Amino acid sequence: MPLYELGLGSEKIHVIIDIGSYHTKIGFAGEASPRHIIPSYNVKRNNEVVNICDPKLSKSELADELITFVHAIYFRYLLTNPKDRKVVICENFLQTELFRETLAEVLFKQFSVVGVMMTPALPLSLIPLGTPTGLVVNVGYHDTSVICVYEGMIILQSYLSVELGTHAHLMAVQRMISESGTVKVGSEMKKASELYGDLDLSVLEDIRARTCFCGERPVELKDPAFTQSGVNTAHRASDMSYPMSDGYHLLVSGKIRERSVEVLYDGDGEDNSIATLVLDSLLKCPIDCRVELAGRILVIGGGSMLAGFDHRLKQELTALLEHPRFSKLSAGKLKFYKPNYFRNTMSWTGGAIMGSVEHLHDRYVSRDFYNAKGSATLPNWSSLAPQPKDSYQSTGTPSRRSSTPLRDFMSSPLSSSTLPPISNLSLS
Amino acid sequence: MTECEVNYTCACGKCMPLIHLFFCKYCVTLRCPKCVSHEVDSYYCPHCLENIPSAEAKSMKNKCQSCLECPNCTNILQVRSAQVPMVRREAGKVKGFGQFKKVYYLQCSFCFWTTRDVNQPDKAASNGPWIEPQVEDTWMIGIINYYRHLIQKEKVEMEKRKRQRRGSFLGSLGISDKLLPFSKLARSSFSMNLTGSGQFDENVLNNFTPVEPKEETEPADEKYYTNPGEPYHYASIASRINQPSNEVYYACDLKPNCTHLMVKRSQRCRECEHNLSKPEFNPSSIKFKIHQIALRFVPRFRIVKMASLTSGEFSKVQFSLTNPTEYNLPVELLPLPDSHFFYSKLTTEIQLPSKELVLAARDDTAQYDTESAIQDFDDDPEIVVARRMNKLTFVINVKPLVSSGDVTMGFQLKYKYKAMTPSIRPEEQKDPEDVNVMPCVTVVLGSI
Amino acid sequence: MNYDSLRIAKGAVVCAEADLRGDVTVGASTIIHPKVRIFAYAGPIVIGDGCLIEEQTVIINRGDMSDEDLAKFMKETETRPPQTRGGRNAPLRSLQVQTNYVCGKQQGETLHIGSYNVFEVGTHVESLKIGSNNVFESKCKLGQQVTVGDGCVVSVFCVLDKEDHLDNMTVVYGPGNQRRKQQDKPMPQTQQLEFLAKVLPNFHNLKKSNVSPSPEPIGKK
Amino acid sequence: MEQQDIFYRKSDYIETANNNKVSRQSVLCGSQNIVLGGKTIIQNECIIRGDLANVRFGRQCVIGSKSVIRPPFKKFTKGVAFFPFQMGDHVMVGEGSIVNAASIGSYVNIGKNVVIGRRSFIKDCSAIADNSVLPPETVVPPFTLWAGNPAKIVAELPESTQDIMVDLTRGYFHHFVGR
Repeated sequence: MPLYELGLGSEKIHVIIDIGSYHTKIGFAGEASPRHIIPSYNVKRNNEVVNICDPKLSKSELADELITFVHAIYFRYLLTNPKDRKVVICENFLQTELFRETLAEVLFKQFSVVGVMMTPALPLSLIPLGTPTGLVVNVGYHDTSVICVYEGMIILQSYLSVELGTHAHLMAVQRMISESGTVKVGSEMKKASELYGDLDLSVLEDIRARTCFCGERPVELKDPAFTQSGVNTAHRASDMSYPMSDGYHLLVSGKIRERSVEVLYDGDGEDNSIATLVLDSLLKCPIDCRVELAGRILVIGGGSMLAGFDHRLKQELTALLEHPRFSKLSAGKLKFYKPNYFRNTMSWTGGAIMGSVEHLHDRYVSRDFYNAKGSATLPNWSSLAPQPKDSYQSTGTPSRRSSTPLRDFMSSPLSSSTLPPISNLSLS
Repeated sequence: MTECEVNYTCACGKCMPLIHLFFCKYCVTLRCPKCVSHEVDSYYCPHCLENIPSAEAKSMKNKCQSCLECPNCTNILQVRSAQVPMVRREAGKVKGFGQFKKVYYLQCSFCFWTTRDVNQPDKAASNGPWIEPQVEDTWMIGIINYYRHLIQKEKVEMEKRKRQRRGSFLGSLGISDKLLPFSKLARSSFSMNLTGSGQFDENVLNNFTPVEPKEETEPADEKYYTNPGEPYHYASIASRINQPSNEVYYACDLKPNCTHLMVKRSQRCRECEHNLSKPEFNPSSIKFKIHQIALRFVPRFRIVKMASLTSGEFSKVQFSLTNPTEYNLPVELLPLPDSHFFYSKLTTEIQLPSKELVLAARDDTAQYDTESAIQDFDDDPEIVVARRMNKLTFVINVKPLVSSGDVTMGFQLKYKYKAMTPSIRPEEQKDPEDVNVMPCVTVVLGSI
Repeated sequence: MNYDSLRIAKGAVVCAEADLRGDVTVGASTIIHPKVRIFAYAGPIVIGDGCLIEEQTVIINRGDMSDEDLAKFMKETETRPPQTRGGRNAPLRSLQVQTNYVCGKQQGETLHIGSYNVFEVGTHVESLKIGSNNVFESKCKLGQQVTVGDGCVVSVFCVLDKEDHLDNMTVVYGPGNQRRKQQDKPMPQTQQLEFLAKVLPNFHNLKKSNVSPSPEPIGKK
Repeated sequence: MEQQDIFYRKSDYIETANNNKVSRQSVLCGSQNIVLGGKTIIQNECIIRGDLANVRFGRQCVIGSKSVIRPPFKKFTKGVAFFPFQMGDHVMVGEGSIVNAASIGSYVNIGKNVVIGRRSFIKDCSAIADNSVLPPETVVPPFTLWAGNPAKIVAELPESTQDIMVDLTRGYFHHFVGR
């Protein structure tokens, strides 16, 4: 266990938690992969399922759910005392203030952790690659989001997200099965829609995981970015027969297998697909760094774990670059990173690397500081206003900065055509 | 239809059934699992029920080394033996079969997955080894080292620049941007006097090569198009995420998992830091060294028999109180204080017994005696319905004030607890002191 | 009731408390535990050698019997008169419950069960064709239109009631009736069969085997 | 809510000297090999296979109707045998459950329609939820609740489990009234 001994001294290894909207990854700093990937929900005694990221939860409900959830993380999965360890939270960009405040409160008050570092998950995924620059595309369960990081700086206005992800893909599979799916009943074929109606999400997920992949870009499409016609029919994959729980076999056609994922490229009806998202994000970046960013694309997230996903995205981007909408974008050659860890845990691994670098003490909010100052101590990542170094030396905690919601930043884009010098980056 | 439930109010304000609560002798109050602090007490394997020392548990990543789980359904794998003929080979060619030898493989007794399914070779010994030792991740070690030096270097540089010109706050940019490697500027070599902790090795930074992006991307394998096989040839999402260090697409790449350990927990009161519950070390033991569960300190209030409730009318509902202590316990029932959060949710008017009720002492031997001495408690027959051992059944008149919805009631129990004042010197041990305990009880009597 | 059509081969052990009706043939060294119900209602039932049929199992050749009738029939044959004589079993004939459904009157298709199958406690089998070396775990249910090959396992609680065929070596398991192919045949339970053939006669009255001369039950006191 | 009275016909049950109540509709094979600890209730149509190996129940157990208790089969290096089966005190077994375990500890709550696989070990103070399937040779550690098919640990039981089970089985026996 050389990692455990590497200069950490008497300090306990930090706990790294990456809370996703569907799965949460948990583990210890310094390890390459999380110990556990667990669903981000609690199952109550009456079998009710409560997603901890559900924005409808009130503060007290959320606190209650988080206590249960974090308790399970420590005592069921990581099997460690929360008390004397620091925690790194890889957080979602769009996480509400309520969520992060409640989470901090639960961690400090309920579990008495010594320190918490909250850091955005997407840029973290570049860390395991060792690169300071990259365009991160995260295909999550509900949304796909993109952000650019240039020479270690997050280009905030490049953050974009669209409601296309695994869930949209599952719905497309469902739609295609109801439209044309057939079931082999003895020697006859029956319509799937008549037999089953809407399939269970867990069944759809299994069908997706076991049969679907990402086919090559259909060649005959003239204007692929803005087809509203639905799913392209051309396919060459062969059919698969999926056994249903009742013994019948659902015929998962080659079209479903190869083309259901088209929904991510067809867009959400407002000309947004994950491919346009990437290019739009590039457009929002200063022109000098576009070439470098386009040459450093990293696709992460559980939704991208389909065979051929990168390849297809690249084909799509290449085709889109011809489109007038992106004619101004001088992107240069598109290059993709081949992740050295699993795509769904890249951010976690980045967090684990950061958690094991001991020189970052000043990045954690300490328990004592939190107890003294309350939730106002939580640094808001989106407010990049610099502050005097002296303000966080003895307490080891950065003081509060103006907490401006992320959306405000996005509506007032940084209007500089060149990259601002690092020392002058002040957004307030 | 709402189910009937009786909840006690914990000191922290949460309402819970009595069975989940603890009682702190020192604070003389109820504590719930959400307001006590939990601690890991000991590690054990849930399958072989071996106690695992904490250092070993940590170094083995909380896995049992002897018990293995099926990657397909997470059930325990069993060792199976088989007789296979030994193959005689001469010059690489099979020259017939020799004696039978015993070989071992693993099988799941639930889904019948075997290590043979994934072409893991049979083993000559029943104890494996079934798990290949994990290869050290050299990239991870290298990159952590790289960041360590990089960040150190940045700090040094920042200090340097701070001295040069005030108002440069490189280090305070956001939270994460600091974590990312900084400008190329930072990589240009410069020399500086290094002091103490501020040491970094320029070579580490220069020798590090990050992953490079590639122009070519891999299309989906041709196999997916033409010869996809059966769905069960692919691993399910559940088995993929079950092995975060080895996520696989194909079922044939699955490997047995080591069983994850479990912990025994002890609970501690946050206020006085005394232990409320501490289990024995032995994983199969159900005994506790400290076991202050509320059931053993607080009279348990239960619904015995419901009456049909009508809005605006009094009905007699039977309840019981059980005495957990070994002495006769007088108990008073008081109305719920209006400061209690449940007060606004009450939907009934209740007539609590005006006299205090005396609960008979608990006597564990009583159930073996056929005839125990019947004590006379001078009960009011209007209120007390029955007595059996340490349980008293009595009546409360309940009048629902709503015509539909949940019927709720609440009250406050009041009884005396003989508190032991802890003393360092035993000769100074004082007599038990009576302390009033007044837990609030909230009851849902179903709905009308 | 037609008991003459019950054929039990030499070496089979059929507890008297099992309820076998109609044209039933039991192969050699098959063990039938008490409280098993085998009803050849719509046609004969042929059970191969070395099968192990545990208590509460129902094997029925149901023909066109409706679901309601079947449920009624099951209900009627479920209970039995109370035990008599201090736990010893009551005489054979008095155990049978009279029902409105008479077995063995129709000449329907034959229900074939191969050899060395194991039917664990509480299985319900209507399937007309079952191969050999299969294991049917507790409380699983095989409908009439299911045929089973060799070396299959149907796990606890699995219900196969649609038209279906289990290829050789199929495993059906879990709440979603998931399927896998296994590589090795389930082990034949020969040792258990031998052990039971020795032990059961000490505690139970047996139905006499009648196909070849009745052997002296091993170890009978 | 406290246990409500459950009535049974006195003629349907045999009451033994140490207060066991055994339904006449149950099948106790090899009854000479079955030991009941006292105040144990065995309900209608249970099958208990004392003919295969010794079966021993502790005090104040409740075996629900139609359940089957059978000692598990085991192959040894020399020959084969059925394992003697033991059950501790204060155990509830729900209706229609099949118990093939090697041993069941004390203060165990087994739900309805549960199948417990061969040679499982169920330790003290544990519980199996209704309709669960415990695969063969499972070990159920104390203070765990298992559910599902295959059954997995879904929750931990409170520290007061022992007291709850004692209360539950005593209450059940007290309210199991013959008329």
